[in-house]
Amino acid sequence: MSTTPTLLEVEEVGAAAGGPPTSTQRILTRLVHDKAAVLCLAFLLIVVLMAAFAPLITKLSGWGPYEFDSSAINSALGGVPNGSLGGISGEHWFGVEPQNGRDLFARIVYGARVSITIAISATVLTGILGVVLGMLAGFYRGWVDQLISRVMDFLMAFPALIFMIAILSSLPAGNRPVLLVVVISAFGWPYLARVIRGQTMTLANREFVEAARASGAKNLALVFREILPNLRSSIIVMSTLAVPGYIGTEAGLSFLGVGVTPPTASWGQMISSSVSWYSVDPMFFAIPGAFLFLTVLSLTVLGDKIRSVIDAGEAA
Amino acid sequence: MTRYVIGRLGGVVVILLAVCLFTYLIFFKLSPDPAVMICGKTCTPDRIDSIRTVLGLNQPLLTQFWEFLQGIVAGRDYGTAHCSAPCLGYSFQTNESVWTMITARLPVSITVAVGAAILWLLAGVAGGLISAVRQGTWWDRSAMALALTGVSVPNYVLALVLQYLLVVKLQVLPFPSAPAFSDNPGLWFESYLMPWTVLAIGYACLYARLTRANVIDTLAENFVRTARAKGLQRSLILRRHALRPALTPITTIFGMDFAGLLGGALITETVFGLNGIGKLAADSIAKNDQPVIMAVTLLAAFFVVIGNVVVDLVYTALDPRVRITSA
Amino acid sequence: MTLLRVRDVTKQFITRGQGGFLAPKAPFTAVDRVSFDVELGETLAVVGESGSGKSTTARIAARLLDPTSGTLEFEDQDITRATGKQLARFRNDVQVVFQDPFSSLNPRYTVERIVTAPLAYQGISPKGGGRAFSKELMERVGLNPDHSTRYPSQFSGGQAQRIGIARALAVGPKLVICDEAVSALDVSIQAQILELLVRLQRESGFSYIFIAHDLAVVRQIAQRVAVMNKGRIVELGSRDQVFDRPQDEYTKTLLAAVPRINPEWDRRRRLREQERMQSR
Amino acid sequence: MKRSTMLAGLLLSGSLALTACSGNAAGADKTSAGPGGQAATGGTVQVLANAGFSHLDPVRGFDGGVNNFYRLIYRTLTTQGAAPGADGTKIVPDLATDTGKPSDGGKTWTFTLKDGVAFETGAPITSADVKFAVSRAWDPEIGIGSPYAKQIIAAPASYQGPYKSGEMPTIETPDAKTVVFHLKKPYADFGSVVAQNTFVPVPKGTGAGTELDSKPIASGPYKVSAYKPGASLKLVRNDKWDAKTDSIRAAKPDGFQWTFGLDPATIDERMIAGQGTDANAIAGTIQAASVARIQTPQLKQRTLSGLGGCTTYMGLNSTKKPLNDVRVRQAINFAVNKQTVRDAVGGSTLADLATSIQPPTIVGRADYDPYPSPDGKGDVEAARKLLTEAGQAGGFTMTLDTRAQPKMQAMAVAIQQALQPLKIAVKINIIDTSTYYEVIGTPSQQHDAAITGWCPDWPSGATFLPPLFDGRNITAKGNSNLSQLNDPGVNKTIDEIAALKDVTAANAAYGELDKQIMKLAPMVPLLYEKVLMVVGSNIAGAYLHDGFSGGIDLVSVGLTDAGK
Amino acid sequence: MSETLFVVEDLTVTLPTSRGPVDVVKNASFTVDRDDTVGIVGESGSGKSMTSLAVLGLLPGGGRTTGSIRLNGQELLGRSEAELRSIRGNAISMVFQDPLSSLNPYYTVGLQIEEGYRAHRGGTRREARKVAIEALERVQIPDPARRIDHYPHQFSGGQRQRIMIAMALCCSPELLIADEPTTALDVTVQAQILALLAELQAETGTGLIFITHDLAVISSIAQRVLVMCKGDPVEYGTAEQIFSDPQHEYTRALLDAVPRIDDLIPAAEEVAG
Repeated sequence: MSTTPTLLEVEEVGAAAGGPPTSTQRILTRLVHDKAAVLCLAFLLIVVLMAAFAPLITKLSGWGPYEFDSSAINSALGGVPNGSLGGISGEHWFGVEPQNGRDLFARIVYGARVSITIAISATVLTGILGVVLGMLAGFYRGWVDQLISRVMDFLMAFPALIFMIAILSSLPAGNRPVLLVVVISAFGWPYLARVIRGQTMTLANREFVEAARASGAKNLALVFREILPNLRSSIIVMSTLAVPGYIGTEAGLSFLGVGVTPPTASWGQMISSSVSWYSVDPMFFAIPGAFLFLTVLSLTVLGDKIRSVIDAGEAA
Repeated sequence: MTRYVIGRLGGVVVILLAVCLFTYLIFFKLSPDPAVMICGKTCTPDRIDSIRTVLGLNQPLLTQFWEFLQGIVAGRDYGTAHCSAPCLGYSFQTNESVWTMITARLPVSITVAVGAAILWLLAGVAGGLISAVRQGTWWDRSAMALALTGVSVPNYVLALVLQYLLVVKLQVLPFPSAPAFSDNPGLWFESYLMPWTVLAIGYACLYARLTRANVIDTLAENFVRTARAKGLQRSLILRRHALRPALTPITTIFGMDFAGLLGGALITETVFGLNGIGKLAADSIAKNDQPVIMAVTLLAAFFVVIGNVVVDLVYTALDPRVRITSA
Repeated sequence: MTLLRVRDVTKQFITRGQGGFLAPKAPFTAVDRVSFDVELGETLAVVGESGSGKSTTARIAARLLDPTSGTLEFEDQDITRATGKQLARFRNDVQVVFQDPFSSLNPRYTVERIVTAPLAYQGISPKGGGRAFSKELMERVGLNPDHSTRYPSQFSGGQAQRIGIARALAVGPKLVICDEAVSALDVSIQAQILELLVRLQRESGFSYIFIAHDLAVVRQIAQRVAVMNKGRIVELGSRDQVFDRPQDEYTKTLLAAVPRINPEWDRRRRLREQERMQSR
Repeated sequence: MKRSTMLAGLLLSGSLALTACSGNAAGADKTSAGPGGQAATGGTVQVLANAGFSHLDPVRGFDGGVNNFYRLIYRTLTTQGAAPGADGTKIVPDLATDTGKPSDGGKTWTFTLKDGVAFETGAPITSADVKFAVSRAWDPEIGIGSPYAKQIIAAPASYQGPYKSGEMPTIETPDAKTVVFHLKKPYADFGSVVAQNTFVPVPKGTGAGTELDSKPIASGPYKVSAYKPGASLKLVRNDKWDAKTDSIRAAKPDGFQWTFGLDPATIDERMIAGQGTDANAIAGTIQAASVARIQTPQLKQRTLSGLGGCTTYMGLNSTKKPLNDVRVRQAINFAVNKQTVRDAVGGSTLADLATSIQPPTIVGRADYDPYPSPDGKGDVEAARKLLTEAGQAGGFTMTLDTRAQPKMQAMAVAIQQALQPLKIAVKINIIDTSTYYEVIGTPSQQHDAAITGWCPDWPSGATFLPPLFDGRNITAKGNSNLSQLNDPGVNKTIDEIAALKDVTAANAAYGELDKQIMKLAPMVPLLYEKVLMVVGSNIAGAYLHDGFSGGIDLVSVGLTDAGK
Repeated sequence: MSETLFVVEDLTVTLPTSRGPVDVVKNASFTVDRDDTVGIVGESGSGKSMTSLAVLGLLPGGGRTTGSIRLNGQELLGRSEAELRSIRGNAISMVFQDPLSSLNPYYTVGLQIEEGYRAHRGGTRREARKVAIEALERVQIPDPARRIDHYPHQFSGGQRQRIMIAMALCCSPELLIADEPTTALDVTVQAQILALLAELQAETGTGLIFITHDLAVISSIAQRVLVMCKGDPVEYGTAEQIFSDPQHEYTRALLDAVPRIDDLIPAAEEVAG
């Protein structure tokens, strides 16, 4: 057998069969080459910058998010903004809020802060809960799985929206954003955990886990050092898709009046207060509505692109 | 099979009990004293006490819970009045039987859910199928871009936009109300058209994407290659070999989504002012009407859990592999 | 010296249908009273068709599964239920090479991380640092040591299997259990890996339990062969005894079913081959 | 005694909320002529509403929403007039032949029923039915509506209504037509009390439990033909009602059709569009957002407007630091920008700025402004001066309770904004609508300030100032003295006015008491909210009734063209 | 000895990949006679499966084929999809490697056999069912009349492959292409399937292209052998010639690498040493 001709070694010395596993670098490189993704990234960048530098930006624009401008509205007509298009002017770039003349631009900017902070916090919390519990259920099986799965069943059987509203409206206002994050995450994690659980089960059957066990790895090491890195793609994809979901949920809850409390601005709350005004002052509805929609859309598109990049990477 | 069904139903009861207990505890922990709320504006401590006695609020929480459960199964007495099974109590706000309130509103929610479901199934599956078959074409790409957009529109935003455009500006549709079909079929249809559309769009887009992905995956299956190698017509391959495996998992998702909707499309019903379960939920929450909140939550959970079982059974019927092993 | 002693090991799996706690339970015996010994430095092959229980046996021997009954002794110590330090020591002495080279390597880790993982898990720091240690190991299994920072997916199947072998060697084991270690490979690669396995054994003197379904491969590498069928060992003996003078009916059927290259043609080819070698 | 706005939707502000006040507001100033006209007989009036009726059982229901409606199906011993302006709040006989005959120094009141009055069942209405109906007010489960009967009429302490305690011993029915009430103490205005819902006759022996809430027994011109709570209610003519016995109710239409649970914005849209049957529709006050849209001449013609008769105010808890310092409270009174508060509820069309505690509809009210500022925009300088005096120049933090309702929240935000220059940080505490009054009415739970409203049941200070500021009325639960003001001077004046026999003098005295209280600044009067309605183009005979917080008088409204 | 049934000449298959088009089969040529079995052998990635798929125009999306494929002298390349369809499963049938995934799990095996028959022969379901039962009987599925209504997962691996064969043979094809039909099977089952194929071929005279990586299997079944390596047809000849006197270095290396079950000859190592 020592005479094995070199021809048979072609494969052995040949070009690598595949590249390294999908790295963040690679995802980014791919995204940058996608026009739609770049557009989404650009928009999101603007929103994030807006959120991050809200105080600075409103200093430039001249109006704070809570400042009333009675001169911008017509008290005799129920408080409609003066001028066309909801009072858009050099003074108020996006017009003003009816009935109090607060600057819509400032409120959009500050609203971005709230929406994004809540959505990202909820995503992180859901992520931690979903990943850890999902992995434990999928890895340990048996009663751990039974317990976690039943809790998941239970939470998923719950009419989450009804319950979220009910809880939020009965709880004292307290720290609403934190409450929102907790409530959203409490009902959100099972959906991630279910996927993670399934993948963990598959991964736990993969031989590298057994190999690690044979190498002397303890259970927790198997879960967190062997399996977790392999869930990275799913976690990235699900998180990117969760953020828009949670932005939507937060906006929805604020829309239903149980979200952040006034005077704090959030996009959902702005849309909610614009409901009665939509035929008189469509801009009041259109501006926060457009921001919400575009943000959710951008994140969704981006999540979708990342997914396809990762899928392609995994398939290769 | 029977054993399987019984086992599943047992699980259903357990989950519903848990939902029930959890809801009960949460609302009695968080909510203000219902006796005070019933008592109203001109309240005296004596009256509160007597109301508490009638409602059994002076008993330990678990006893109350037990009586609540008994009420559902066997009916119960409130003071002098008897409430026959299934007894979900009386609204603190209107004194109406909660069961009556729910049965009165269920048809609206069902109409909304069924109409929307038909719409999104047709649109979603058809769209996804065409996209899958024409994968990579202009049609496919624009349909999928549209689907992403559709998934991203919050439904209340869409509802308001539609209402503004179609009802206020163009006046092609009436303001949504919930007329009976028998009274005026035309108006019935026009009234529900917007709620259906709003509710359906998100799902339709999701289903289009799902269907497309599933069909594409299925078309890559070995058995489709076998079918081609047998010389079958393309349409037959698509219809018989690709569609059924591709759609079977969608049945599961559909069942769950639909069951979720039967418990009330809260936002859509609220925005359009349709008196369904979802609006009942919103209203009762606003008024802290605990018996109604309890009932609505339970009902919605019931639909979801039962939906789960039905889906599993249907899946068992649809997928022969599962069918035999569970028998 | 007997390295591993397996006595009356039985493994039952409880399979549950759907329906939660009401579902009927059905015990399924995957391994049925299996006993064998592994001597130091020898290669014991376990052959059988799919479902014969050979992989389960391998996993029990590696303490990846716990037997329902029976005992395992390693170096005269009962390790059937060993935990903690004792298990750690066992893990240090017994390593496994798996069937699917890609599935058995964590795709998220570099070769260096993979081959040093056994040490890391056991809290041992590799001699001369991870990089040098892994390069040395890679060299030993015939891999380009410069590739130590690559990921598994950048290697071919045969190379990946070499990584798996390198990992097994990292802790200096006394027993290596190869679970269908060459089954997924093309025949040419298979030959190379077999050659590598033989060479490593010669160099380090450890034992193999070689699980395979391919009798021809087994014949190449094993000193002793255990034939399994339906969870039992139906025949256990030296290689030549089992292959040339099978006692059990099943073994005979199995052997008869193996496709063979026309022996006459093969003989002629060999002769020609020899001539060619000599004329060189 | 009622708070101005009860149960408004959590999700969307209730457009009927403002009308949810009872009380006989007198002398409304600006009731526009609007769609008066002559109503034809026949047709069905459509009513579009956001919130449903609380109760159909007259002894349970007690809010502006039902009070007005009850007159369509129920009759009381006396009732308010049916006319715009002050005539509307005049008490006139209804089932009774007169407004009651007092005796025993006003401690005993005798009423005689008219002939020919009957229930929808055809059974004649007897004094026993009236007695039975009134005695239901003592039932702890049922008698949750108007409290006046229980407060004024003498009864055994243990009496618990007819279903539990049997017949009421203190109301006499010497014959089928006569009913005699014995009061705890003389009550000069008892003729107004018997106009309360409690005095709607109920056939003896009926109405246990929630029976009447779903199936009321009509005595008025209409009866309920179909009722889906929270969804719809249909009234048809009660043929047992005899118009000859009723000088109040025009009852022109053949029926009424309520649609509940409509989104306020949708109601406005429909009313403005006025298509189809919506031409025959009436609804509640429009939303602020719709004000700008009803400025066309055509729509102005269909618009009704008037004061609601309530005061919206911010109570300042005088027991909390630093609000226990009168100067701080006064400073806040100076500082609040009432303009922005008004804009928050919809601007000048929907509210007037409040300066005193009592609204303009109260007889004897003095028009004055103790804490003036230019255009009501707040006088920050004056406020700062007072705060400096009080040693609070550095500002402080206070918690403002408000309801989980957009309008109330908007008002809170406006106040928060107005106090910001004084470095007073207002923390807005949003409380669920259903528990709001429970929380702020519990002194141990209420915070520094709360926004709420008050509507009088009487067009005088008697149902306004004592309940809000009598320090001896502070209770551990259900407290309405939000400032927890317990001022000996105020208490003394309240007692002095109560002793006055002359109603006019008393009213004038209440006007002075208003000033006396406002010196202590226990509250910030914010707004007198107004009613602004659009009716369908085919609506006739519609006017705002001062007795029903500016709601359209339902017994007078009708259609111009009954055939449409 | 027997007439030429099927000719492949200069077959080149090009597949699009992310790195541009790749020739997965380069200029392959071979001939199948009636009653004849041609083995195509090669390691993974040698292009042997692509060759078989190209024959029936079943290449995955975007695959191009050049050269010539002739059945009974008739050119197949460049035929319309409809024409190809009438050939697939009719004149030329295929049996695939993994019988489980190659059968649709949602339908009974009966239906899956019947539909192929009816696509080409028409007829009623009843007739087709009769044919299907007969076909199952021919591949020695016990109790075919009952088993016809079972689903694929209810059969064992070997039985599934028999069903695949029954399906392929129900229209009496002139040429059968078996692509690694025994690779997924246990060695004893493999022996049975090979025996069955041989038996059926003897019965029907069908030409057979047998694709495998297993030289030992080829040696026992094929009359002629095409050895492929990375798309290149490195050697083509009679089985005897390939196995006893391989010309190409690759073939020789391959034959050397095959482990022998019969220790008739000492291991190469010893010979060399």
